[in-house]
Amino acid sequence: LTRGEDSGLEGEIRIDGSNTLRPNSALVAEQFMWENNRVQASVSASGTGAGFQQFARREISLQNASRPITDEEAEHCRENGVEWLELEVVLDGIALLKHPDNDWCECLTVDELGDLWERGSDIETWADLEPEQSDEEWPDEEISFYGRDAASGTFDYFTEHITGSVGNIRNDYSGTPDTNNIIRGVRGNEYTIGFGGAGYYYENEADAELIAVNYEDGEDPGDEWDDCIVPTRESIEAEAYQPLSRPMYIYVRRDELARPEYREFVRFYLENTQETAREVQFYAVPDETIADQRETLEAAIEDYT
Amino acid sequence: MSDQTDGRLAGFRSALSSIRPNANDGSLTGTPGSANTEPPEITAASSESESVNRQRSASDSSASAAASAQTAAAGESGAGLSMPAGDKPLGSPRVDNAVIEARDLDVFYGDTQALHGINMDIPEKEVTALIGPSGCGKSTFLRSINRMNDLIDVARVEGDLHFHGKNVYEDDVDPVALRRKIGMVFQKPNPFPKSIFDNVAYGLRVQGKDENVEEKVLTALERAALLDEVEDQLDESGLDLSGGQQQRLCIARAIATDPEVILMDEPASALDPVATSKIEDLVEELAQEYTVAIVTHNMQQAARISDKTAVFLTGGHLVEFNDTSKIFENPESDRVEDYITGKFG
Amino acid sequence: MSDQTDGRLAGFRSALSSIRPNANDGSLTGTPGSANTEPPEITAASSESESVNRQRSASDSSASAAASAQTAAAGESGAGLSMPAGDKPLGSPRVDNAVIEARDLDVFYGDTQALHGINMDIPEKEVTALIGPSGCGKSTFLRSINRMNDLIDVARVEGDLHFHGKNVYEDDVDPVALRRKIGMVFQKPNPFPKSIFDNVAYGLRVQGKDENVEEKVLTALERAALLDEVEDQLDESGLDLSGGQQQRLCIARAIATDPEVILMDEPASALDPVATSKIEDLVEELAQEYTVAIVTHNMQQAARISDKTAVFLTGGHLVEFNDTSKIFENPESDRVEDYITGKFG
Amino acid sequence: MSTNTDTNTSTTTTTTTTTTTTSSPGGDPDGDDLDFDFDGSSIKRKHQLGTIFLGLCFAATMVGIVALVALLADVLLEARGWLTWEFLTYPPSQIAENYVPSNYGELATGPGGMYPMIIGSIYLIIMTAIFTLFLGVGAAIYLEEYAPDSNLTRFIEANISNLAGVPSIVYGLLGLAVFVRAMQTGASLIAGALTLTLLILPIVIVQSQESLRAVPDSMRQASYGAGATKWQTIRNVVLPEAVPGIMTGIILSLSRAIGETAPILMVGAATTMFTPPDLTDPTGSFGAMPMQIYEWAKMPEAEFQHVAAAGIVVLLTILLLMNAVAILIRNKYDKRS
Amino acid sequence: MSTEPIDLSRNGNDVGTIGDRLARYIFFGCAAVTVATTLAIVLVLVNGATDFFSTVSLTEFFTGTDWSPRAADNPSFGVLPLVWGTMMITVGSALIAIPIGTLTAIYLSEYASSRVRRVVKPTLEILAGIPTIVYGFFALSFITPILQQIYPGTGTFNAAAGAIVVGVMIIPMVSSISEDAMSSVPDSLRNAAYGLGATKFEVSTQVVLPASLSGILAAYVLAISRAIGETMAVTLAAGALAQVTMNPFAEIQTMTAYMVEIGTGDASVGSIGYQSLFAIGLTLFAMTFLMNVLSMWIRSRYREEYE
Ligand SMILES: Nc1ncnc2c1ncn2[C@@H]1O[C@H](COP(=O)(O)OP(=O)(O)OP(=O)(O)O)[C@@H](O)[C@H]1O
Ligand SMILES: Nc1ncnc2c1ncn2[C@@H]1O[C@H](COP(=O)(O)OP(=O)(O)OP(=O)(O)O)[C@@H](O)[C@H]1O
Ligand SMILES: [Mg+2]
Ligand SMILES: [Mg+2]
Ligand SMILES: O=P([O-])([O-])[O-]
Repeated sequence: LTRGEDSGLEGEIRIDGSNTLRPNSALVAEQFMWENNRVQASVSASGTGAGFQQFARREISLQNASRPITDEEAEHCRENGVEWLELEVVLDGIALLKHPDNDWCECLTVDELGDLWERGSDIETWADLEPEQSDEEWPDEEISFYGRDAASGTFDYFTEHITGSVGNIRNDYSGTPDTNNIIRGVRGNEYTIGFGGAGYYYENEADAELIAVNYEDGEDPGDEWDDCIVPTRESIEAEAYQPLSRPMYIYVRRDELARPEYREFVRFYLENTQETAREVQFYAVPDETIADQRETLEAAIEDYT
Repeated sequence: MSDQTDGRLAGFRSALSSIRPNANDGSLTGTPGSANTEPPEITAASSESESVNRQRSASDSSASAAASAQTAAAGESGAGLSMPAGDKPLGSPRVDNAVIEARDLDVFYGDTQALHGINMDIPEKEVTALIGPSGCGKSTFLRSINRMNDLIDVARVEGDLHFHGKNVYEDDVDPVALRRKIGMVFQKPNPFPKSIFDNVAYGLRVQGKDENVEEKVLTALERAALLDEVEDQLDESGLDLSGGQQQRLCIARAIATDPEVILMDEPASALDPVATSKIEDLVEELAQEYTVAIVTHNMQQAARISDKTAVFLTGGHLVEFNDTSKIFENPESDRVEDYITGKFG
Repeated sequence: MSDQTDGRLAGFRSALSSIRPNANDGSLTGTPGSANTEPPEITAASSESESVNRQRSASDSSASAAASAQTAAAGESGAGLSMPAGDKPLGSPRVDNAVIEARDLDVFYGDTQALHGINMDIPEKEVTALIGPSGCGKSTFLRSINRMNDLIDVARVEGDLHFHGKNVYEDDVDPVALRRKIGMVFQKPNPFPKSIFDNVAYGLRVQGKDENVEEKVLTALERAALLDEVEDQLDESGLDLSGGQQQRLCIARAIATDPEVILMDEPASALDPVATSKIEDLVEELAQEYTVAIVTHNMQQAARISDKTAVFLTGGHLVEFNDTSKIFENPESDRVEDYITGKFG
Repeated sequence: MSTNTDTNTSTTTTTTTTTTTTSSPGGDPDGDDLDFDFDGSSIKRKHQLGTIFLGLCFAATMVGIVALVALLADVLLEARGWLTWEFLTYPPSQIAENYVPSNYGELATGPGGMYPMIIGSIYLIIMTAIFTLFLGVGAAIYLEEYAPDSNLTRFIEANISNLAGVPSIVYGLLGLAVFVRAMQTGASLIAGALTLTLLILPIVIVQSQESLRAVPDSMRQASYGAGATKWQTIRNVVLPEAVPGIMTGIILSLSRAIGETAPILMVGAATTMFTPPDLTDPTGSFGAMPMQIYEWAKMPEAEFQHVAAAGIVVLLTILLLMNAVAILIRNKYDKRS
Repeated sequence: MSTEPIDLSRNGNDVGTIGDRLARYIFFGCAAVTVATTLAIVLVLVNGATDFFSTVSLTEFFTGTDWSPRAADNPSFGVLPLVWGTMMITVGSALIAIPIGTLTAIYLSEYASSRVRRVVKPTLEILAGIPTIVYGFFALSFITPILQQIYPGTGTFNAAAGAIVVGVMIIPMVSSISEDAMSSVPDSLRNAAYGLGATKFEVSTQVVLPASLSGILAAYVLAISRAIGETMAVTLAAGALAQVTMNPFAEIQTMTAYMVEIGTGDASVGSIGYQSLFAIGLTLFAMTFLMNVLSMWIRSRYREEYE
C-alpha cells in the first residue's frame, strides 16, 4: 500500500528530540511525505537533551529542541565535527490552568507564582496564597498541583523562569509527560492549579480556565496590553505573554543538506511551520523571522551543492 | 423423642418397602414365585421391628430355597448365563439384625448399569465381606451405602437402601449426616497431608465433637493398633508413615468419630502381607463394636475374617449371600463355586 | 587393520575373561570346586577364535556338568538361594557360531546391580529366547547388546560384550553404527506418526541407504507378512493400524535396513492371540536370514519358536542357557524347572 | 413423618453443639438408639455457610468475567464509528480531524490511520518469531534432549524461571543499553525484535520443553533402534511430534510480545511513520501499534481518545486472532493423540 | 562368519555424524543465551547504578523520603516514595486478585462442572493476555470516572484505579495456577473427608486448600511479582507524583512509571536522571528476583507429596 505522491525523491530522515515540539515536526513530516512518499521521515521523541546527544553522534539528521543548544552540547557537536543550523519554528505559551469553578483567582504575579511553586513552599491552601488586597475571600482548601514532568523542556523552562532555577519545584506537584492529563487533573478537582502548553487549553476550554500572569519585572509589553495577560494567539505571537512564552527550534545538520530530499524537507518545514504550528496547538513565529531563516538556509545549501 | 419413635418404626417401614413391588422395575412384576409377592399380611404387623425382621427372615428362607432350586437347575443348563430370578440372590439375603438393607437397588453410571436390583442386608456388629471379580460392582455397592456415589457426576441410584429403616435416598436425608454414621476406609491409604494427630482429629472437628479430642484420638489410635508405633511422632505428617501404618491411620480416623458402620473398600490391597495381616486382625477386633462391610479381592481374606459373605459376579448381580462358612464350603450357585475355586474371574 | 586383529583376538580374550575370577564378587572367591578354577591352559590357545570357541565349549560342558551337580544339591537344601557358582550358567552358554558374546557383563542402574556377570553367546541365524520372571533383567540384557542402555542416564555397564569379536563397549565404537547392525523391536508397538511407507523407510533414510527405497520398503513389508494387508494404504498413518499390524510394521522397519541381528523385547505381549501367532510365524521365518534374540514372558512361545533359551532368574542372574528342547524337557537347574512348570515367578 | 418435621423445626432453634450432643450419644454406638439426624438439621449452619461460600466463589468468578466484558465493551464503545477501512490502510496523522470518517471526503491529504504501525508490528513479530523459534526451541532441545542432570543444567533452568519474572521494562532497559547503545543498532526494528525475543524467550523455552517432554520415549527408542543418530532422532521424530505444542507456545508468547509497550518504548520506537519500516533495512527506524496507541492516548484533543480506542480494537483483534490460531493448532493436535 | 572384521568406529559411518556433534554445541549455545541474558541484565543495571551511586549515597537512596531527581540546585534521591507507590499498587492489586482469584479457583476446581471450567478458565486467561496499555486506557476511561462518582475527591490519576486494573490483570495468574494446584489434589483426599462426614465447604477449605497450599502460594508470589513489575497500566492510571501517601485516591508514582518517564523524557546519557534509571531498574530487578527465589523456595519446601 503506497499513499501520497512520488516526487522522485527518496531516502530516510531521522528526526528526534523534544517531546514538546514533536507534534509540529510530525505534522510537517506527514505533509511532506504525502508529497514525497518515498522519503521516510520518522519522528521519535526521546527529549531535547537525549536528542542532542544523538544529533552530535550523527545518529539523527534533524533535531527538535524546545530550548537552544547548551554550550556543553555545542561542544559535543563540534568534537564530532557536526555543524548545524538553528531554525526557530514555533512559539509556545505555557498556560497556568485552574478549574472552571475557581472564580477567586484571576491573575497572579510571577513572584506569587514563584512562592507558590518553589521547592519547600509553605503555601498549602488557596487562603495561604491569597494576596493582601483581594476583594474576595479565598477558600481555605488545599491546592493540588499539576504540571509537565521533570523530563520535559516545558518543565525546565517553567521552573527556570518562575522559581528561578531549573528543577526548583515543590515536590508534591504531579508531573506528567502528557499535558492532557494535566487538563484532566484540573478538571477533576476544583482547587487545582496546573501548568502546561497553552494549546492544550484551547482544545479543552470547557474543562479548565486560564490564570493570567503579571510580569512586573519584565519589559513593558506595550500599551495595548493589560498588566495581567493570558496566553492567547495574539499575546504569544506578539511575545507579550511573558515570561511564559518561548520559541522552539529545529537543528539542521549542514552536511545532510547535500541530500536533495533533506534539503527539500527543511525548505518544506520553513514553508509550512507557521500553519502547522497552529494546528498542533502552538503559535506561529513572525513572518520576518521565517524570511530571515530561509535566506540562511539557502546560503547553507549553496555551500553543500 | 420423636426421633426414637422414628427409629423403632424403621424396621416396620423397611419391611413394608421390601415387599412393595418395585414400580420402577417392570421385569420383577412378572416373575413367578418371587419373594416380592409374599403375602401382604406382614404390612399389618405393627409390632416391634425385631420381630418383624424375624418373621420376614423366616418367610425369606423358604422363598430363597425355592429360588435356589430354580437357579441350580438353570445353572446346569447354561453356565455363565444363569442368574437368580428376579435379582433375588441365592442364600439368605435377609438377616435378623440388619442395620443396612438394600432393596432392588440399581446403580447406573450414565447409561450403563453397574448394579442390578441388589437385595441384601448387612447385619449388625458382624463382618460382611463383599467378593467378586473386578468390575462387578462391589465398590459401587459400598459407595451407595453412604451415598459416596453422589460425588460421581454420572452416577444414579434407583431403588431403596435402608439404614436403620430409613431409606437414605429419600429427599430429606442429608448425605453428610449419613456419612457421620457410616465411616469409610478406602482401597489406597489416603491420610491427609497433616500431622498424625490432626488426621485422626479431623473427623471429630468436622463433626463438632470437640470435647476430649486428645483422649478420643489416642483411643482411636489404640483401637487401630497403631498407637504404640506412632506415640512419639503424633506431630509428624501422616504421609511419613509406611503404607500399612497409613491404612491403620485411616481406620483410626474412621473410628475416632464413633460411627456405627465402617465400610472398607479393599483396605489391604495396596499392602504387603505383614501389614495385611495386621489389618485383618484389626477388622475382627472392630466387629465387636462396629458393623463392618468389607470389599476384598482376596478370597482367603474373606474366608478368614468375615461372618457373612456376598458374592457379586460380573454385570453387577449379587449372586449369593450367606454365612461365610456356607459360601466357602458349600455354595448354592455353581458359578460361585467356580469363582471361589478359581475356575474363573 | 588393527580392527581385524582385534576381531581375531577377541575370541581369545573372551575366553580369558571367562575364566578370570570375578574380583568384584567376594562371595564367589571362596566357593570350592567352582568353574572359575578351571586350568588356565586355555589362555595359551592363540589359534583362530572359532577353534577357541569349540575348545572352550567342550571344556565348558564338563565344567557345567560339575556345577549343575553342585547346584542340584544346593537346590534341595535351600531353594531360591542356589546360584550357579561364579556366574557361570548351567547348560552350554558357549556356542560355535556365536555372533554376540557376553563376558562377565554387569549392568548397574545407579547403585543397584541389574545384571550379574552374564556369560552367554547368541548363535547366528537362530532364535534365542530370553525368559525369566519380571524384573530379572531380560530387557536390560537385550538393551546392553545394542547399547540402548546408553540412553538411560543412570545405567552403567561393566564387562565385555562382543559383536563379531569386537567389544562394543570400547571407546572407539559408535553406538549408532552398532545399532545399524543390530535392529530392535520393542514390547509396545511404536510406529512413528508417519505414513506406513515412511515408517519403514525411516531406517533406510537415516542410515543413508537411499537407493531403491521403494523396493526395499515393499520387500520389508512383504517379509514382515504385512504387505498384503496394507498394500493400498501405504500413505496412511502407521498409527491407524491394529496393534498386531503395528508390531509387524515395526518389524518391517527393523528389517528394512538389513541388520544382522534383530532384538525383540516381548514383541507380542501387547497383542491378542491371533496377532501373536502371526508374529511368532514371522520370527521363525526371520531366523532363516537373521540372528534373532527375543525376550518373552510366555514360556509356550519360547518353546515354540526358539532354538536356544536363556533363563534369567530374579536378581539378574543367568541361570541356564541351552537348547530350547533341553531347557523345557530336562533343565539342569531345579529352579529353572520350577519356573518353567509355573511353581514360582 | 409429621413428627419428623417437628423435630426439624425444634433442632434449628437449638444451637449446633447441643443438637450434636442429643443426636449422637457419645461413646455409645448401640444400634438400638435410632435417634438419627438424617436430614442434617444439626449441621444446618454448616450447610448455610457452604451456600454462602459457594455464592462468594461464584461471585468472585463473575468479577473476572464482568471485568473482561466491561473492558471490551468500554474499548468497543469508545472506538465505535472510528474504526474504518481507511483507519487500517492510511498512515497516522497529527490532526484529529483526519481520523473522523465524516471528514474523509474533504481532506487535503488523506485519512489518518495506523497502517505503518500495523505492518511495523507484524514485521517486529515476524523477526521476533524467527529469533525465538531458533533460540527458544534450541535451548529447549538442549535442556530436554542433551543436558546431563548436572548442577549447570539446574542452574540454567532456575535462571530461565527467574528470567520469566523479570519485568518487561527491565528488558527494555537491557535492549536500550545493549542493542541500541553498545551494539549500535540504533532505535531500530532489529533492536526491538531482539529485545522482545529476550523477553519472551523464557516462556517459549519452558513451553517447548513441555512439548518435547510429552513426546513418548518409545518414539525416541524406535528411532535409535533404527540406527538414527541423536540429531536425526530429534529432527525426524521428536521435533515433528512436538511442533504443534511448540507452535502453540510461540504464538501465545508472540501475542504477548505484540502488545508490549514498555520495552519498545525504552528501545525508542518512532512515533511517526508514514510508510512501514523497511524489512530489508533492519537497522532503520520502526513504529509499532502499542507505541502509537500510547502516543494517541497522550494527545490533547479528546478525539484522539477514540482514535486510541480504535487502535486498541485493532491490536486486540490481531491478538485474539493469534490466540485463536494457537487454540486451533492445539485442538487439532489434541484430536490426533 | 562371526570373525569377519567389523567396523563400528565413529568415522567409518559418517551419515549425520557431523550434524550430530554440531547440533549439541548449537543447542547449548541457545541455552547459554539465557544465562547471558541474566548476566547482561545484571551487568547493565549494576554498571549504570554504580555511576549513580558514585553521586548519591546508598543511605540517601534507600532512606530518603523525597524523590526530586531533576531539581537543578538541590536534587534529592530518596527512592522511598517510588517504592511506596509500587507497594501501594502491589498491595492493592493483591488485595483484589488474591481473594477473587482464590475463590475463583475454588469455584472452578470444586464446584463448577467440567464444561463450565473448560469455558471459564481460558476466558479468564484472556485477561492476562490483554496488553497492559489497554488496561491503562481502561482505567482512565472507565474505572477512574466510576471512582470519582463514588468518592468525589478521587484524582484523575490515583493509586486505586491503578491497583484495580492491575488486580484484574493478575486474577487469572492466581486463579489458573491455584486451580491447577487444586485439581491435582487427588480425589482420594476429598473422598476421605467426605467419608468422615465433611460438607463440601469443609472439604474445599480444610482439605483441598491446605493440600494445594504450596501451589497456591507460588501463584500468589508470581502474581505479586507481576504486579511489582507492571508498567504501562500504572503509568497511565496512577500518575507520576512520587509521594508517600496513605490515600488510595491520591496520585502516586511507581518505580516502573518513573522509568517510563525517564525513558520517554529528556534524560541525556550520563546525566544523573539517566543513571537513576539503572538504580531504579536494579532495585526493581532485585525485588522481582527475590520474589522468584521465594516462589521456588515455597515450591521445593512445601512440595506436595500425597503418597
Ligand atoms: N466413576 C465411574 N464412572 C463410570 N463408570 C464407573 C465408575 N466407577 C465404576 N464404574 C463402572 O462400574 C462397574 C463397577 O465398578 P466397581 O468399581 O464398582 O467394581 P468393583 O467390583 O469395585 O471392581 P474392582 O474390584 O476392580 O474394584 C465397572 O464396570 C466400572 O467400569
Ligand atoms: N531405567 C531404569 N532405571 C533404574 N532401574 C531400572 C531401569 N530399568 C530397569 N530397572 C531395574 O532393573 C531390573 C531389571 O529390569 P528389566 O526391565 O531388565 O527386567 P525385565 O526382566 O525386562 O522385566 P519385565 O519382564 O518386567 O520386563 C529391575 O529391578 C528394574 O527395576
Ligand atoms: Mg473396587
Ligand atoms: Mg522387560
Ligand atoms: O521533550 P521536551 O521538549 O520537553 O524536551
